[in-house]
Amino acid sequence: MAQISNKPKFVTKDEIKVPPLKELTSLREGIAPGHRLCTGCVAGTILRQMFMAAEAAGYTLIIANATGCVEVCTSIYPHTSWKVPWIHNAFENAAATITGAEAAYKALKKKGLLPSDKKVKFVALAGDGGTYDIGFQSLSGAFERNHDFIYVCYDNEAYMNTGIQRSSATPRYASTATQPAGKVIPGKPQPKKWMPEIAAAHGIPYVAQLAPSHFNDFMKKFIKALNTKGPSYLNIFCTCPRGWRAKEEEGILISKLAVETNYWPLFEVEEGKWKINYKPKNRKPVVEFLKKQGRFKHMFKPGNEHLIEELQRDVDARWERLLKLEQL
Amino acid sequence: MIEIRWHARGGQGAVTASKILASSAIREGKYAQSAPDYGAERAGAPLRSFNRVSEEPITLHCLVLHPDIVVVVDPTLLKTVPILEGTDENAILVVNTDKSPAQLREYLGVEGRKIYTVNASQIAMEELKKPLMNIPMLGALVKVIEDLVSLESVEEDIKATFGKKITQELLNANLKALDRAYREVKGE
Amino acid sequence: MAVTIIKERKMVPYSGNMAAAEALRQINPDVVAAYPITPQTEIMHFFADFVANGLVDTELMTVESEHSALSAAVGAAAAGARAMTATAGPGLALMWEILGVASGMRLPIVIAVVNRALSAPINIHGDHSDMMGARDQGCIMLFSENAEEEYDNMIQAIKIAEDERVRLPVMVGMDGFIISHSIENVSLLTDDEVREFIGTQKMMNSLLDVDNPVTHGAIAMSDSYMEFKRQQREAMMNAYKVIREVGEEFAALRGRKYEHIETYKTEDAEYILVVMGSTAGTAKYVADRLREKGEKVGIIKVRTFRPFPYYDIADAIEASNARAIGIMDRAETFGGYSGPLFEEVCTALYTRGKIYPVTGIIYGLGGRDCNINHIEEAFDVVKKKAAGIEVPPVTYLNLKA
Amino acid sequence: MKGWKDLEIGAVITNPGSSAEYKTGEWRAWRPVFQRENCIDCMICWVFCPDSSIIVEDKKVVGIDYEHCKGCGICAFECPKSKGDDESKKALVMKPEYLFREED
Repeated sequence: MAQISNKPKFVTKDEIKVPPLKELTSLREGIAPGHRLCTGCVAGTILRQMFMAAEAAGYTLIIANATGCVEVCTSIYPHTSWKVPWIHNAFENAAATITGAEAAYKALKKKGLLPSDKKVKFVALAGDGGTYDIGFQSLSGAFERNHDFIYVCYDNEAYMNTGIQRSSATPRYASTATQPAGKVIPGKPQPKKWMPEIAAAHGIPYVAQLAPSHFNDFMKKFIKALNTKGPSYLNIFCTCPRGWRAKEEEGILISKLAVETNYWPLFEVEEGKWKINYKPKNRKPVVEFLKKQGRFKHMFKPGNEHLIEELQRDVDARWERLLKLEQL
Repeated sequence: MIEIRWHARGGQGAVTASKILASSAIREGKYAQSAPDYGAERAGAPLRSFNRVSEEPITLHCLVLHPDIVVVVDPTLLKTVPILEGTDENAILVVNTDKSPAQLREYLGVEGRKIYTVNASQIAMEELKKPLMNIPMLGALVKVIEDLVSLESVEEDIKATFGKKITQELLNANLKALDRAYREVKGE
Repeated sequence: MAVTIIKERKMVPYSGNMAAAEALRQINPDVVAAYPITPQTEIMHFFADFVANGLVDTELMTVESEHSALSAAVGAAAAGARAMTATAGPGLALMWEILGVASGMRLPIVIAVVNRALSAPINIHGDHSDMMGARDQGCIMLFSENAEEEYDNMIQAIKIAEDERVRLPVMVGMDGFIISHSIENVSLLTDDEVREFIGTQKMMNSLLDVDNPVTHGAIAMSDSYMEFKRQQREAMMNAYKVIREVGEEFAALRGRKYEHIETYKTEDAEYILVVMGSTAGTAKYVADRLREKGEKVGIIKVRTFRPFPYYDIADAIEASNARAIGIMDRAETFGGYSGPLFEEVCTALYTRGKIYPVTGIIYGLGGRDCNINHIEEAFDVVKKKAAGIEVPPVTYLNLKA
Repeated sequence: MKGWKDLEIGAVITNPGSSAEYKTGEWRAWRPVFQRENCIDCMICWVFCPDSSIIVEDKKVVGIDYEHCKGCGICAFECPKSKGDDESKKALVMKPEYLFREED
């Protein structure tokens, strides 16, 4: 009889130790330079940290990349930046594509036709547009089917590849090309979609929110996802200097501020159990995060103080909810 | 080639009976088709299903327009759907009714054509305890048209089709209903 | 349908859907990803039974949309697996974007298409609008006349798709309900025969080969995009040869040859109908009847729509005594002259430098019956055209006036 | 670029990491200048560099890959030894690229 039980299972709860940075420098880089990501694009950093974790844990990643900045910038024929197997299919189907490859892995393994016996992990990689919006259905289906893969969303909070249009990941009042701050409407009226909780609601074994500024936490979570059997969802903060109108050198600083202001809390959900990984002792006001970015510039005009207050309330409400979730 | 048109209501099993007929004929080395006229297959809605049986390969892929045989599974359809449509004087009607062939001829005002009747509803209720008149009607049809398929082939096919899906008891009841209609069908 | 293995050849009463499912079982693909849509659903019901009973090794992915079904098949095929899917009408329309991805990435995915009309109005019945709408997406397209051809075409499709000269997705179409849901005689090959015929896939550029990592689906700028399209054209031209070779190889096994077109009594025919799918059978029947009355009529059935067999069609017509030709489309090209088949047949003739009186005939949309009378009507139109009597550019058969 | 008959079918790329042949260093407006004597090899610059352009050998930072460094300045900005105004004490200093290009 073939396997019956398909229940998601998180296989390891062992304390994960990320080797010190110096040790990591001797490992293979998974992505080559020469990619065309913008100067200061933190997606490049995210990819490198992903591979550092994978190499440290002994996994080779097999990646399906949704259409987006990373996809476009890393695979311009005849060059590829990828040193691992990689596929781009379309915008909205990274999850379906990678789970097809994962199903192929299972089938070919059964038939003894696998070309390599190395430890592999399947990864769907997409921006917020490919995750929160157009790829949402494919992502949800793949989670429900319980494939063994990691879904990585590098969330730069808008459609940057196509010219900074709003997505459902764009925060309230950010100015984008399709919801610009004008005289009547002050940027995006709606708050950011709360994707991690939606992912967690699928009952998948592991969900986490990461920021590249907190690289130790980042790599620890990535290794956890690697060791998880079943689907994981990783929501990663990704500064976009161009789209956010931020300084190229401040990408990591903004990532730190996002965490320190509770704009981007670091948490994880292990088999349904929520845990905040970092609670800032002296939480900074969100204005510290906003003022570094041109997309929020209009909020600082006299008379717009209430916009900042409202965004602060969004951030506080999210934090309160996280604290409650942690108590569950 | 013999062409057959079934008239029934959704849920009475006419599509299945039509499939069993084709299947039995193919089992005997003949060529056959069974094509339901899908679209109105909701329970209770009038539906049609078609059969072709031949000693030669059949290439036709269209509705049966001029049936040699019309099978009416549900007596309430006699006056609500054009059961005689496309039939000529030589056509054969096999009808589920408590009427005799002569009574039915008068009731329908039909001239020509051979009429056979069987009380399939009664047989179904007695044997199957449900108004599933498909199998009895198949039994009657097999009797009426001698060269179509043998009763044994149909029995074999019913066993193959239903065998694993229903209880032995119900299978036996179906076979009995088939056999009773085979014996009880009457012609003019 | 019985869940069993086939050790001896036999004749079975199968619907088109059963035949497709049986072919799938014998092929034993690595990955099948599908989403339910009428009238394709049954294929997956039957196949799921095979999976549930351990008759295949397949990973069956019951995905959340046709878009994901084909996307997953792309992932699986790029991983080196034999990947297949099945769909119909609107489902194929939802796959549309990925059809071009699959063909552009040169992935040998086989897609069983139960041909269904497109909305609106919504209609679940058979016509060719779905595959015709997808005809420029770079997939090979075969149409089946009956359940047995569906079975035979599915088996050949694997071999055609995987041929190194081709490496393209193949769609195998059958008319919704008319074939998919009708029981007919189907002669089955044994499991061993099918498996030996298709052989084991040769993996190319597998995503699972981590020692030789490849990048699939790169972005090609205007400095190379056109070259890849030219390659696809070449692959289609190769497919023309490969389909013929596979058809000949299949003939050795099956005893029946499959060619791009099938001519029926065209040698001395003065009036010819060109037709695809299940109606070809009805047309042959009518041709026989009219021949009995002394009328010189013939039928050309098109089996391969992509790559389109221009030479075969021009040859067949040239070899006949055709005075006029009616080209029957079970799909519209609104705003075009007639249907897609019409355009292709005209191209075949024009490029041969042959001008015949031709007339467009549109029939069977949304499952509208096309019976003996309608084929006769179509021949009448062709005869009029031959006689120089004016007929409309396009005749709609069996249309309520 | 090759002609259509010679390209890999389906635009598959079989030389992993080949983008390194593309020199994004051309884009640079600002150049990180590495001053080894002030470096403590904490690897902060290395872990944050989006372009894999911090060259590390035997766990020591040895320089910058100017062929690929786009000059974003994250390395110098994050470097714990490059705060303040005294350039001579910094491990990484951002300088306008034209200063170096003119020398070429």
